[in-house]
Parts: sequence; structure tokens; C-alpha cells
Amino acid sequence: MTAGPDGKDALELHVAMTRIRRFEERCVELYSAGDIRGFMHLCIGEEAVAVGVTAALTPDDAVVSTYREHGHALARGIPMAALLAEMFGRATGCSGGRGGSMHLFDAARRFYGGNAIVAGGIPLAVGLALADSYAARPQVTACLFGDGAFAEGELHESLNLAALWGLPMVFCCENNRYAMGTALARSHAQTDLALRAASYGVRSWSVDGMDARAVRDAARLAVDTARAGGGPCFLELRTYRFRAHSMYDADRYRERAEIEGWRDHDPLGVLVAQLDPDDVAAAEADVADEIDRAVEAARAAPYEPVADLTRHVLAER
Amino acid sequence: MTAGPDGKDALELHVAMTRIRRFEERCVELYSAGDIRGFMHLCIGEEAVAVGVTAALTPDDAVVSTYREHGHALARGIPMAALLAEMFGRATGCSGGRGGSMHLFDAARRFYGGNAIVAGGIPLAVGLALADSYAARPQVTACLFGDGAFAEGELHESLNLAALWGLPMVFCCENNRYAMGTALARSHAQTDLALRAASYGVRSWSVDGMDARAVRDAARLAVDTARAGGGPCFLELRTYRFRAHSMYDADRYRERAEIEGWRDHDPLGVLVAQLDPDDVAAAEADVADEIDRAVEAARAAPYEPVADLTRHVLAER
Amino acid sequence: MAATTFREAFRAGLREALAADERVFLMGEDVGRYGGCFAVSQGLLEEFGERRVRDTPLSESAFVGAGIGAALGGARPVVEIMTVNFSLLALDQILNNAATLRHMSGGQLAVPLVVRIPTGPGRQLAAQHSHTLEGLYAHIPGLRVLTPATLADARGMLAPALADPDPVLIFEQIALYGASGELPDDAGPVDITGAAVRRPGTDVTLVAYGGSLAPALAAAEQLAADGVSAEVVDLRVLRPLDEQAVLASVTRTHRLVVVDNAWRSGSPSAEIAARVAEHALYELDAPVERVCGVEVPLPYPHHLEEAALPGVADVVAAARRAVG
Amino acid sequence: MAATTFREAFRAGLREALAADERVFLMGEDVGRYGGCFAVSQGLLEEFGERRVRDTPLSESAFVGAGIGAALGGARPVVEIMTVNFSLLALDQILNNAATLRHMSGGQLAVPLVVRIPTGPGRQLAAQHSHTLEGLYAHIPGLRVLTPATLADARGMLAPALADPDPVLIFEQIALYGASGELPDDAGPVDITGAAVRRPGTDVTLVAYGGSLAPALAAAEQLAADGVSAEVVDLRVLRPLDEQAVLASVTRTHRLVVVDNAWRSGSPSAEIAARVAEHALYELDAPVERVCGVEVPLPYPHHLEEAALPGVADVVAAARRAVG
Ligand SMILES: Cc1ncc(C[n+]2csc(CCOP(=O)(O)OP(=O)(O)O)c2C)c(N)n1
Ligand SMILES: Cc1ncc(C[n+]2csc(CCOP(=O)(O)OP(=O)(O)O)c2C)c(N)n1
Ligand SMILES: [Mg+2]
Ligand SMILES: [Mg+2]
Repeated sequence: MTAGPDGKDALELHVAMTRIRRFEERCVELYSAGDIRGFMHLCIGEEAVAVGVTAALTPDDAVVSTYREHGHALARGIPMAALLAEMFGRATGCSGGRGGSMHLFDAARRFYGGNAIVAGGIPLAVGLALADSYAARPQVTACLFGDGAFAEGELHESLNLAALWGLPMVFCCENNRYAMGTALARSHAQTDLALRAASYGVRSWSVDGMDARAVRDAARLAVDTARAGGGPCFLELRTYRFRAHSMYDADRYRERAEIEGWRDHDPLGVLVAQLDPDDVAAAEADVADEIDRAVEAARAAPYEPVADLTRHVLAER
Repeated sequence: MTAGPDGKDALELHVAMTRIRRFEERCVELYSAGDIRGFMHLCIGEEAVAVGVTAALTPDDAVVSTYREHGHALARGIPMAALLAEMFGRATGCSGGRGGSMHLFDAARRFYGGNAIVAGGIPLAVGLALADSYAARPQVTACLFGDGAFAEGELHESLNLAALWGLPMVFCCENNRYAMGTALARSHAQTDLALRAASYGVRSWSVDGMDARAVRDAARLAVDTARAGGGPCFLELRTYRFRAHSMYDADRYRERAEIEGWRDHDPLGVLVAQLDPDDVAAAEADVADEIDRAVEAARAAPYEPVADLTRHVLAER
Repeated sequence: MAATTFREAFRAGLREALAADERVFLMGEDVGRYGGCFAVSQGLLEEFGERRVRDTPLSESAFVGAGIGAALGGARPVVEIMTVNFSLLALDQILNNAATLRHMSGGQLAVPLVVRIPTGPGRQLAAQHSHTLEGLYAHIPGLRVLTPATLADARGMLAPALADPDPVLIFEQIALYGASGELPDDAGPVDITGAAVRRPGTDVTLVAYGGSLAPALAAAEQLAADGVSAEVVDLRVLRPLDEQAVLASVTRTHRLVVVDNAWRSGSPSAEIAARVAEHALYELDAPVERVCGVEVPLPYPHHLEEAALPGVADVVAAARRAVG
Repeated sequence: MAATTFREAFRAGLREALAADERVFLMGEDVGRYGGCFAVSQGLLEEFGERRVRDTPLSESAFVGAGIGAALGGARPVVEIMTVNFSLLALDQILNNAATLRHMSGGQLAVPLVVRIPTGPGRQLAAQHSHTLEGLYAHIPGLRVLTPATLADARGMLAPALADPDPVLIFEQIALYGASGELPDDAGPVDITGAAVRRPGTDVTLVAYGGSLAPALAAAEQLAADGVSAEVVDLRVLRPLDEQAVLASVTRTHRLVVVDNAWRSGSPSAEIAARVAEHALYELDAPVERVCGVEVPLPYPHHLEEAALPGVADVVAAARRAVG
């Protein structure tokens, strides 16, 4: 069992990851049952990134995410019930039911989505950091995106702009080695993403993204650096998705052996060996309970009336 | 005077640069007189780039340029008369008068413009190289663009794509240290552009862009590498524009001393000291004559009739 | 005659094009290994190899621009933008290069490029993944804009598009990929210049394209049951627009309903209404009716999504208003 | 009253906004050291410093997106895209983020961003530098799209735009920057919700916006000399469109000519014509006339450029046809 000050931390990280894992596993069932619709992208296998990055942030910091953001949202503190209601399209959802799985928002928690255009959130994050820098607020913006997003022009423009202006943000690249069915080396001439980010004059680290503590520690370093005026930082978080890209993906482009190999590094497995089994079991029970309640609440929640269709296009005057 | 095999070369390069310099000097007059209209961007001071890069190409190679392309066009062999007629908006112009100064084209010489969207030509060049690679033709595409273009996302996407697919092209960045009024260090966090290009796995060199022979030699190396299947190369050509950005620019953002300092490296001055003054004088006379004839021809050339306005939108069927 | 889906019809067109002409290649995000986001290109990588079926990085501007350059360089690229929602990232290349190079070069250059763009709402894909933006492209001179809405068009528009010396955009309805019907075994190239009357009628003209053809046809069916004879015109080509087909139909029926999934203001429906107000005003016996997408980013929940899109009942109601 | 140019009027609005609210800053390419591509922001860097007047790299997508993020983060950015011709590179950010975040977040987020976009033909700037694309943006729900065409609007639209909780695009006519006229010394904020009748008339309605207001007004003047009384409606706001102002005028004059520098098909002129064909058809005593940009990338030579754009004579001729 763990000794030392990391013990409680390890359990916290494990519980946070377990919530995400079990939640998404339930989402698969709910999707099959037709309760959740549209596109749904799971982060199963990548929980350490969500949990590690958010652990490094204060409540005043901001998060910008992607369509694969259930984990980020839960870790950031969006209540599971609000999240699931959103995926059910209910008015009690964290986006009022308008967004669905790909568009989770929570203004109070400074969680700015939930963006389904690959790399589309990155300039936004630069702007949030700019607003903080402009107002001299000691806040940091964490921007999560995938390895696929690294190929988009917006990433390049954003790295340059953030570095040029020394903005307080952390670029968090979830490198799960695939953009849909396209493997890293089939979309990037140079696959060392941290090296490329460094070429913009941005401090960059490659991190084991399957180890929640490693992610958290690296994220703390990066966030602290950015907060202290050291300019933007870049983290390449090496991870892997155990599931298909989305619910529509037949996953024909990966070898079973590759997936199995990564399962040996399951971020939950990495930590669980170091924890008290009773703690783990208790956590699992709590999580199961929380999920059941969230499902129940989502099912019972109202839909927005059709009469409200045109709300939220412009501000109500 | 020069000795050795470089002598003739040096004269050729000098004559080519002189043509560009004197041509553009005359263009200033013609612009003031209202014969040339719209936006006009001069490359005075940057002639070594135009002449050096094109000297490394065969007639079958392709060139993609920018709005600052008089020099590239002349060096590539577009007849001065066709170029000037274009700037006069006449039907005999190299783009039939439709394009003007920023849109010079010559399909026969594989000169693909003349693009007024910064970085807009770069993906096009990737495609030309792709077509060559696809058809296994031993041709290379030279793509010219400015330091400002380096900030656009398209540059990043294009470097990656070209490198990923090993395409036969040379990225030629005319680093004249300014994008309009914005100095390099005020738009790029990392100003070593060759270093950044190298981070894509592209062979990259920084070259004295005021020395035509240096440019030519580097371009040969790059073109030969690309032609031999070595994939794309990148040249940072360090140069300077002696004039303002365009005819509308009051040039308030540069110190006079800086401009004067660069004049000591005038690419014409660099070579002229090594040449026979009689050769130089003869060349000047020839060039003056060529320009006079081009002006005369342009003035005499017809305009396209208004009845033809809607031609060249779609192919005539 | 064989039962076929739109997906298969599009794939058959692609396979034929790749087999017919060495200069043709397909490129885009996940068109190869993955088999295409909507499985349209499934099997083509295996059949034609990596040279002809090319997966690209997520770089819409660069690979569309590369398609333009490759077309200039003598190839016949078919570029797929995964969905119209991402096409804005390549719009500069399409407008300022593909559509404009012929003109700027005084007719010297041609861009024989085909861009395939899946479009339209799917099933609850929410605001950023449900756009209908064909009209935006139809505004641009120098392009040909096709909106196949039948199996025959899905099968047969690619070949003439590739034969066209100018850039052609083919908008494929995401919601139709799985729909099936009968296609003649010898289905081949179709015309890509004109509209088509999909159902003749005498009382009212329903103009539709792409994703709005199905509700228009269903509405015509319902209207017929009630004794209203609706003529359904499928635009097929949004640019250059076949104005005559619309005017001819309105001249017969004297009533016009335009059905358009796009947001109403500034959608193709506006252009259709304008052409009629300009050139057939005196033929109209009733105000023009437009049944369009509600002007709201498409919401995720099913009931709101449905309410935001033109439905059969909406079209029927509009036609009834028109016939009075 | 003082003689002022549009350039000065826009600059006065900017200076006032920067002075009034610490949260306001200006950012864009060459807005600072260079003084603005068209000298609109000249002197502002010196007056307000580098924090408030920010030169950006050539990265339209990133700095427009950064403006959106900064607005989310509590700032009040004024972003300048150097010209509309480059705005396509930022269109994804504008459509999928700025216009959509409020909706996708269920009303939680607001994007109080102002984007200034110089637009329209200049003097022989050729195909890639002469676009009129306001209509493209006017298609997008979630935006407010302004087209100042008078000195008062140039001076007074920025303040209410900044006060608006939603993203506002202000399209400034490049060709007008140097034009001058009289502006009251106390000129201040103006309405940004409705159209304006710039010249009352009884025989025919000329609808215009931005760059087409001047030819419409000049045509009205010529028509008056010949006894035709033209009412000129300046749309001012392309989105949300002030439909009532157009319908009211057509109800008075019974004849409509729309003047629009944009390419005809799919331009704002189509939406105006469509609204009238829907809601005021029986008021029309003549077919709708549209005087628009010819559907060709703008050619460089003066005579072709002129022929491609709506001229006063074209408007006069259309109005004459309308009054019969
Ligand atoms: C601009 C854009 N292009 C394409 C898509 C379609 N798409 C959605 S996710 C995805 C793969 C992204 O991969 P990556 O960035 O590595 O993130 P991951 O899904 O692996 O988390 C693609 C191509 C999109 N949403 N946006
Ligand atoms: C996409 C785009 N943004 C802005 C402009 C306006 N503009 C024209 S040239 C220029 C500066 C470009 O600088 P650089 O690439 O260094 O080339 P140089 O002019 O120095 O040769 C700018 C900002 C443009 N034409 N295209
Ligand atoms: Mg990935
Ligand atoms: Mg430069």
C-alpha cells in the first residue's frame, strides 16, 4: 500500500478516473438504448490526462476542450447529473440541452466547451489567456486538443501568438496516436510534437499520459510557469484510447495487439495496485451510486419546449 | 575583375538583377503617371532572391509567387513587354490584362502567379509538386513567400504535408524582416525561420539573400535534393526591401539608418565590383532600351473590350 | 435494376473514375484506412492502393489547396472535405484560388478539380456538425455546384464533374447515405447543367435541392391525396443556376414554394424567389412561400432539431397557403 | 459641424471607445506601428500604447479566435481584419465559435466582440482584393452585421456595437475612407437595429447598403431631375434585417430596385427581393429589379472594373424600367 504524502493524492486521482471510466461505460449502454444520440467520443484509456491536468488548476483558471471531453468536464467539476442530462438533451443539462455530448459548457466553472471543430478551441484559449494577461489576473487557461489538431494551421498560429505575447496558457496535446483512423506517423512528418512546439519558443515537455501523477506533476510545473509569467507551455501527453474513435467507428485501422499492449498501461491499473482495496471498492460503490442517480435524474428531466427554439441566438433584449 | 568560371555567371546574374531594378524604377514613374494602378509592390533590394532562385530551375520546373513578383516573373523569363502590358491592364498582358501587378501568370513558363492572399500560394505549390510526384516527373516546384506568410497556418500545414509525402518542392522564404509595417520579431516568437522549418523534418538553410551567387548555389542544392527524391527543402533568404511595402506606404516604421545599412549590401553593388565596367555599362544600355520598348508597346496595346467582361469565369464550352 | 444505397452509388462513381483515368486520385481525411468517415470510400484503398487513395492530415486548407495545385499540374484530384462543417477552413483556397485562377490568368489556367463535400444535418449532431452551406459556395463565380439528391445523380455526377475543365463541388447529403432504392445496372453519367422536374404537377411548384428534395416529394404526395397537384423541381445544380427550369414551372403553376434546409436569410431559396420576382412576377397568383431552416444553430435534442428543419407538414401547409 | 472623412469618423469612434472603457482594445494586422492599412487607426498606438493597440502576426484565424476568447474572458476587443478578402481565413472562428457559443452553451456564454472589416472594391485592386462579402456573414444567425455608409454611421456605430452582448461585424467601405462631408461636432452613438430612409420618395424604392448607397443616391438625384421620385432605403444592418422598413417603403412606392455591389446570385439583394415577394407581393406594380455586381472576379483594368460594378446609369435605367 502507499506510504507517504502521495497516498491520499493517489486515491483522489484514482477515484476521479474511476468516475470517468464508469460513467463512460454506462454511456455506451445509454447510447445503445437510444438515450444518448448524435456523435459520442469516449476517453476511456485517457482518464489520467483529464484528471492530471485539471488537478493542476485553480477554480479561477479556464479550460477549453474538444468533443472528447466527458472526462475533462467531470474532472473539472461539472456535476455528473448536469453532464448526463446534457447528453440526454434535457433542459437541466449543463448546456441547457442544446449542446449534447460534444458541447459541454459550464461558465461558472470556466469550462468553455466542448468544441467539435478540430483545433477550433485553440485560438479561443489564446484569447482567454489574453484577457487574463490584459487584466493582469493571475489565471491560466488550459487548452486540450488531440494529436490530429496539431496538423491544423490554427495550432501553429496559436502557438506563435501565445508565445509572442507571453500568454498564461498551457497547450495540452492529448497524443493518443490516432486522429480517427489515421496514425500519427501517417499525418505528421515529424512525430515528436514537443520538439515542434519548442520550435516556437514555447517550453515543452513530453509526459507519460497514462500516469495520472506524472500528468499532474507536469501540469503543475507548466501551469505554475505560465502563471508566474513564464509564457505559454506545451505538454505532449502520451496516451491511448482503448475504444473506437466514436460510436460509429468500426476500428479497422488498429491491430488488436497494439490495443492490448496499451491496456497494460491502463491509467486505472497503474494506480490501483498502490491503493487499499477497500478504498477502491468503496469508491467504486460511490461512483456506481452517483451514476445511477444521474441516469435517473436525466431520465426524469424535462425537455425544453419547442416554443423556445429560437432562444439563445442573440441575447434577449 | 573576376577570374575563373564564375565570371560569366556573375555577369549574367548582374544583368538579370539590373533588368529587374531598372524595370521597377521605371514602374514607379509609370505609377505616378497613372499608367499603372491598384496595388504595386516593388522588390528593389531583393533582386538576388529572384535571380538566384530561378537560376536553379529548369524550364520544366514550376514557380509559385506572391504579389511582390515582378522580379520573379522577369527572372523566370516572362517577356518584359508582356509584364508591363499586364500592369497597364492591356489585352496583350501576360494575364490578358485581367490580373495587374499582383497577378502575373505564364502557363507556358509554368509561372503560376502572382497571389495576393498572403500564404495563399503555398498549398498550390504543394499540389503542383504532388502532381509531379504522382506522375513521377523529375520536376520541382519553387514556392516563394515572405516572412509574414510564415505566421499563417497554411505554411505550417503545407510544410507538414510536403514533408510527409516527400514532395519535390523548395520553400523559398524571402525574409525581408518586415510584413508591411510589422518587424519580424514583432510577429514571430522564434525568429529563426530555418530552425522552425527544420522542425517539420524539412532540410533547411539560411542564406544571404543579398548575394545572388549564394542564393543560386543554395537553391541549386535544394532543388537538386528535391529533384533527387530527398523531399522538400526550405530556404530562408535573408534580404531587405529598400522601398516601402507598396505605393501607399509612408514607411514610418523603419529607421532611416537601418535602410541605409542594408544599402551597403545592395545585391547589385555586391556583384558590380567584380565585373568589367564596360560589360556593366553595355548591360545598362540594353536594359534601358528593353524598358523603353516595353513601355512603348504597353502604351500602344489594346484594352479588352467591355463585351468580353464575363469571359474566363468558366471555360468556354 | 439493383437495390442500392446512396453510399454505394457514390462509391460506384468513385471506383469507376479511379479505374477509368490514371490521373484521378482521391484524397482527404480518413478516406483510406478508415474507409471514409461515412464509409463511402470503403474498399477503395485496398483496390487502388495508397498512391490513388490518399489519407491526409487534418489540414483542410493545405490539402484542398494541394488539390487545386495538382489539378493545375495535370492531375484530376477528387478531394473530400470530411463534412461541409470543416470546409470553411478551406474556403479561401476555393474562392481565391480555385474559382479565380482561370480569370486572373486571363484564361490560361484551368482547375479541373472535384471536391466532394458531405453536408446537411445528420441525426442530432448539433450546431457545429449540421450545417447546410451549399448556398455560400453557390455565390462564387468560377465554380460549378452540384447537389445530387437521387441515386442516379449520386452515381452519375462524378464522371461529368471530372470531365469539366472547371472546379466542381459535389455536395452529398449525409442523411441520405444510408437511404436505398433501385438503380439501373447501366446507370452512368448524368447531365450536370440543369434542373429536373421530379414530379410533374399543375397547381403549385415546389423547388428543392439536396436535403430538401425528400420532404418536397413527400409533401407533393400528401398534397396529391388532397387533390392538389404539385410540381417538384430539383435544382440539382446550384451554380450556374438553371433559372429557366424554375421560371417554366412557375409559368405553368403560378405558385411557388421553395424548400431549403439552410437558414432562411441569404439561402438559395432567396435567389430562387428573387429570380421569379424579377422574371416571372406576373405569373404569380400568390405570394412566394419559403420553407427554410429556422435561423438558429441546430440544437442537439431531437424535438428541437426537427422543429428547426423544414418538415413535410410545413411544406404542405405552405403549398396550401399558396393555392389558397 | 466640421468637415470630416470617413477615415476620421471611424477613427473618432475608435478613440472614443478606447478612452471610455479600459476593457476595450484594438488588435489586428498593422493597426499599430503602420497606423492601419488604410490609416484609420493612425495615432492610436501613440495615444493608447501597445497594450491597447496591438499589432498581430498574419494569423487571421488565431487573432480573430483570440478576440472571441478575450471577449469570453471579459475584455471588449475590437478586432480588425485588414480587409474582407482575408476574412475567409477566420470564417470558421466567426461562424462556429463567435456566432454559436451562446447557443451551444444554452445561453451561458456571451461573445461581446466587435470585428471591423474593410470591404468592397477599391481602385483597381483586382480579383482577390475587391470582394464584397457582407452577405455571406449576413447569412449567419448569432451575428449582427452592420454596413455604415454615412459619416454619422461611421462615427456612431462602434459604441453601440461594443455595448451589444453579441458579436457585431462592422463592414467599412474601403472606397469611402477618403470621402468627406459634414459631421456635427456632437455626433455620437446611432441606432444599430434598423434601416433608414436616406431620401424620401413616392415612385420607386431603391434599396442599398454599404458601397451601393452612393450610386443609389446619385441615381435618385438624376431621376428627380426627370420627375421620378425615388425613395432610397439604406439597410444599415444586414442582420438581423429590418424587413419592415423595406416592406413599408415598397408599400408606398410599389416598385423596387435593389442595388448591391456583390455578385448577383445569392447576394443580399436576393434576400430583399425574396422578402418582398413573400410579404408584399401584391404591392408590386412592376417586377423587382436588381442592379448587382456582374458575376465575375473583379478584373484589374479600370474599364472592366467599372463595367462589373453597379453604376449610377444602371440604377437609373432599372428604376425607369420599374416605373415603366
Ligand atoms: C476541422 C475538422 N476536421 C475534421 C473533423 C472530423 N474529425 C473529428 S475528430 C477527428 C480526429 C481528431 O483527432 P485528434 O485531434 O487526434 O483527437 P482524438 O479524436 O484522437 O481525441 C476528425 C478528423 C473535425 N471535427 N474538424
Ligand atoms: C491573408 C492575408 N492577410 C493580410 C494581407 C495584407 N498584406 C498584404 S502583404 C502583407 C505583408 C506580407 O509580408 P511578407 O509575407 O513578409 O511579404 P513581403 O510583403 O515582406 O514581401 C500583408 C499583411 C494579405 N494580402 N493576405
Ligand atoms: Mg488523437
Ligand atoms: Mg516580409
